[in-house]
Amino acid sequence: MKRLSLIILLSLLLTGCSSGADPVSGEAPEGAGDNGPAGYVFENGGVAIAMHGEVEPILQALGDAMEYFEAESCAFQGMEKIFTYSGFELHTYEMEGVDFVAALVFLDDSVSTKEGVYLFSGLEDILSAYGDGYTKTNDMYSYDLDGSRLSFLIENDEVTSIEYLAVTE
Amino acid sequence: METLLEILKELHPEVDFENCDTLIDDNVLDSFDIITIIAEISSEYDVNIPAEEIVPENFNSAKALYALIKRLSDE
Amino acid sequence: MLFASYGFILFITVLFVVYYLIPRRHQWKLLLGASYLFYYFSGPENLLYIFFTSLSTYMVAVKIDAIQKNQALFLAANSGRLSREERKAYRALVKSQQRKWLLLCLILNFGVLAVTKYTNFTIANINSVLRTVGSGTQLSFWSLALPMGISFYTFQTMSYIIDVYRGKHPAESNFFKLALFTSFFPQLVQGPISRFDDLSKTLYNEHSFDIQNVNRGLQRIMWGFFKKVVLADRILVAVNTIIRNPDIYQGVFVFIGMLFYAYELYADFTGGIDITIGIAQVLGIKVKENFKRPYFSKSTAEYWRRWHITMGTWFKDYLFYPLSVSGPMLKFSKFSRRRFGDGLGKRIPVYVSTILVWFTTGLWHGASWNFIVWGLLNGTVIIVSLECQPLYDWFHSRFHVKHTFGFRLFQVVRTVLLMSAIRMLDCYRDVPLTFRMLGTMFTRFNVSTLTGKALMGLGLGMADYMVLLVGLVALIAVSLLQRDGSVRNKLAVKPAAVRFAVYYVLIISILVLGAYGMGYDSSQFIYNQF
Amino acid sequence: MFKKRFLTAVAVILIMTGTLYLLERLLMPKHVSAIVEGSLIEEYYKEEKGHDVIFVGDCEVYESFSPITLWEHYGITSYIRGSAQQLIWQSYYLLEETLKYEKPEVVVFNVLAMQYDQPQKEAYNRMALDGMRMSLSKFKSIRASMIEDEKFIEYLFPLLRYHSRWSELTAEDLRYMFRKGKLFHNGYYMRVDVKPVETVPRGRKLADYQFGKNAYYYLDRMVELCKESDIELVLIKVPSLYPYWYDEWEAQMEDYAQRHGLMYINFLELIEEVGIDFAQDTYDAGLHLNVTGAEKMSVYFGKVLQNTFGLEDRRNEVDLSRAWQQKADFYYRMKEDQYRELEEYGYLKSLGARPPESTAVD
Repeated sequence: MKRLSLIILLSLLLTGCSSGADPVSGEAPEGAGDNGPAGYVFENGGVAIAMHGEVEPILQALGDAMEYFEAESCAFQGMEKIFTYSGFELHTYEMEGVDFVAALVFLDDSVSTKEGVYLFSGLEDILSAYGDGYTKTNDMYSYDLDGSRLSFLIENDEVTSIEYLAVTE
Repeated sequence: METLLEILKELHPEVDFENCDTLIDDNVLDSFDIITIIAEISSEYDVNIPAEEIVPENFNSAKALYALIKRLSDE
Repeated sequence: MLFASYGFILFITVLFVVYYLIPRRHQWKLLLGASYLFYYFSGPENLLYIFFTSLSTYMVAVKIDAIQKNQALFLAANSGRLSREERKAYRALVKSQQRKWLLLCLILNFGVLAVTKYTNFTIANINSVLRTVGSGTQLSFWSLALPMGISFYTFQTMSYIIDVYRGKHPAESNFFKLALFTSFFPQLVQGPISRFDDLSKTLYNEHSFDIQNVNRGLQRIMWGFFKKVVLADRILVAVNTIIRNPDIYQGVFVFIGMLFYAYELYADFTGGIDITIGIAQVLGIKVKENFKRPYFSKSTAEYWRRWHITMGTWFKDYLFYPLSVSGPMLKFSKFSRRRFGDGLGKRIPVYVSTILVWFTTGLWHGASWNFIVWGLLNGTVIIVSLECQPLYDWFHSRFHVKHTFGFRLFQVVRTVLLMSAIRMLDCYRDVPLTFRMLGTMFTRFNVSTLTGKALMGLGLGMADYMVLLVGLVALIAVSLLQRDGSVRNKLAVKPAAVRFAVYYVLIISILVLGAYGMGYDSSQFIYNQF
Repeated sequence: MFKKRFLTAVAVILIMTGTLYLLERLLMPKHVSAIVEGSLIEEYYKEEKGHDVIFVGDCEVYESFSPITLWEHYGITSYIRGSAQQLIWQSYYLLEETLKYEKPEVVVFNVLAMQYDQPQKEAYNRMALDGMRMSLSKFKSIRASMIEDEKFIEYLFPLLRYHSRWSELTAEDLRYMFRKGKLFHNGYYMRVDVKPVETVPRGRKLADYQFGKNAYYYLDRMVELCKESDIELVLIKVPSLYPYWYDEWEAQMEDYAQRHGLMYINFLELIEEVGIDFAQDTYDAGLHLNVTGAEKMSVYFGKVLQNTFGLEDRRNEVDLSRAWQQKADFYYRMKEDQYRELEEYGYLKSLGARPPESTAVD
């Protein structure tokens, strides 16, 4: 039973077999059927990085990391790995021996989100790119989409932190 | 009674309707047969058997069925 | 509250003990309280619905009964004075009064069922029509939760009111007794759909503690849990893997998924019914059987006389017969015979009723096109096999295999495969996908892809497959033993040590092998929402 | 007749419960190799009580202090009641339970756990809770710790939780069904391997640095409990470089300690004084200290404890000395064994460490 792949685990979170049928036939629910990345996706040099995506092919495409750090969590509950590339950090989590994208953190303004927000952009840039469907915790503006969260921290009217985060629930 | 037996015989020639009294209990007649019989009775006897009379007691034997027809046409 | 939960096990344990400790005349009241408590746990707002159904049905039934009694009094008082025609006219008048009340009750209760169950389905269909015609407007969905078991208790109480109207039995004069009939908790989750004249024989009686009865009830409960928790919930993982990933699992895997789902559905549904009937038996109450070894059926029609029996007879007694013998239908029958001749013309009206009934049956199973198509397919299969009867007769006149074991086995296997294939409509997201997937069984049936590794990839390990295999053998063995009488009767005459060993093995297997607890998907009974 | 029936009933019940008990023992994870951290909590009950110092907290405490060193240098007896990612309420209830067995002079709590305001992970809950004996404290701790889908009854009867391990049983499960050898040194988990610090990621910016209400609630209760029992409470933050310890967190702890008149030591600021060398004293690149690091920490902290709270040197107590001599023997034996294993394989295979080459970046 332990050998479930992540995809299956995630799909198990959906409804039971019998009620799995969509109320209206003939209309596929959004995103069903294609396995393209869901949620907010970061792109760098033609490599798309989606939250909860498998890390291996991404690393292959990105090439060697500038820095690498790993943190074995207490009592072997999975290895957290951090790969540092020019402009961003890629964090991973481990499940059943496979690494998946846990987070992506911007390090400087050489990179931007797909929607064009950089570090040191203003709040209005965020709002015009992502709308007002955010949740606000202190000065952190977060947008949730399909298992991913994109957060911006505003300090002194400037974006000082941009993070993509894989949300589990 | 003769007409009724004819109707029944036509459906299941192999059954001895004069003597069998477990037509329903032994699954000799299924629901399709019953509907067909009722339709036939309706045209032959001009008696409409309502749904509430479709119970095993009325359909287990040709005799019972005939009694039902008589009762309904008397009412 | 689900059957396979710690809370439920605690609930029935406490109930069993209290039930036999209190004065016997209060036992049925305790059951009513327990049933409402059970229902409360499933969502307090649901109580309102079931109370409404109980109350409206109770009042209308009493009213219909009163009209009936008045008629009898009137006729008795005027016995000499009325002519036969006058009596007939009076009876018709009374009947029409009663019918008005009956219709009111049916409309109210089926109305609640329709609104809670089918509103969003209707809205979704209207929306897709609006989209097709290019309209920008879209209706928004209602956030209306479907009360647990509403399909079951509505059908059960409506059979009661119709039977009162038909004069099959008098109305229940005690509201609380009718409330218990409506809400009797073991059958609230997934049936069986009982009839009042049948269930009331034991439901309200005083039951003294009968060790034999309690023992057999407990055995049945445990057998049910074994089927459900050890087998059904285990194989569910593999079923889900296959049906949730139609891009990956095609061809031979659809076939595997179909067989696994047939296994799952059988173990889950019959297991649940075993628990229901077992609980009732411990309480001294007799609930009608709902299954009779359905996978041994030789035809679709027979299958539906042996699978979910109480639902089938409900549709037969309260929809198929009334529809078929209704005035318009009989007229149509006459017309049809004139038009199409005595052979086909006779059958066409029956087929029309059949299709209508199966459409309704599909709709009752769930508010989706999947189920409607499923129902229609069942009806079609039955009609086609009737139309092919001459072909069969010809075949059997040529080849004398009808009574050979091989031919019967062929019939059984054919029926099970056919029913299982149609059942896949439960699983896949929509109707086209289901047919596409079933199609791949013929276009991409590549047995070489069915490797051990692929089977392990479905989410089950070697040990799980072993359990399922042993379970399958046990299921077949019990079914074969059942053919000549109850397995528990046979067990009862065995020495105490043997009986204890059976208990022991069942309890330990459920506890250790059961697919429950953290790490397992807590799956609901498949029939829960129907 | 009646007597016979009664006896049968008793026999049936006994056989049933007996089987279930055996099955439970068999199916529960043994935590004797690889994830040994799961055995930390239960070892306490076998110990002689009467410790001077009790440590409570997460991995940062059971990897950073060696009670043997504290004894050998200062004659201080101590025990560490810590487990992997032990949450603050788990620490609180463990302390509450410990105080039923003994009354130490000083209790030390590592404040990293303040970052978690809510239950986190079932695996850690299990490691922290399964080892506890049944008690009111345990029940309260379970209730505070359960995440969604966890069931209280599955803690009362762990068979209900672990039953599915039947297909994964190993010889180890049979061998350690009833008895396990000692794995730890008064709650200290020894690691002799070394993996130097190369880089340490900087802390990601957080939206909110304020520790949660729940975490503070249990910290308040811990302060209260110690005050009632007339025990000195010391707050510490051990010198682990990751997870990142934010300045904003430090400020809150300093402020809290000051308001409650508690001693608070942030060892991250004392790395040089203690003499920690992150090229030598950690086994996982700065997350946890290894044995050399823990010994340095103990030498430093023992002095602080002695000077501040005047803990007596108990090395002249004969019985106690004899008992601790045995502990020390076990300690050095294990140290030797681990060094030998390290020599042989290049990594601590028996403790589930990964071979060094597999962790390299490609």
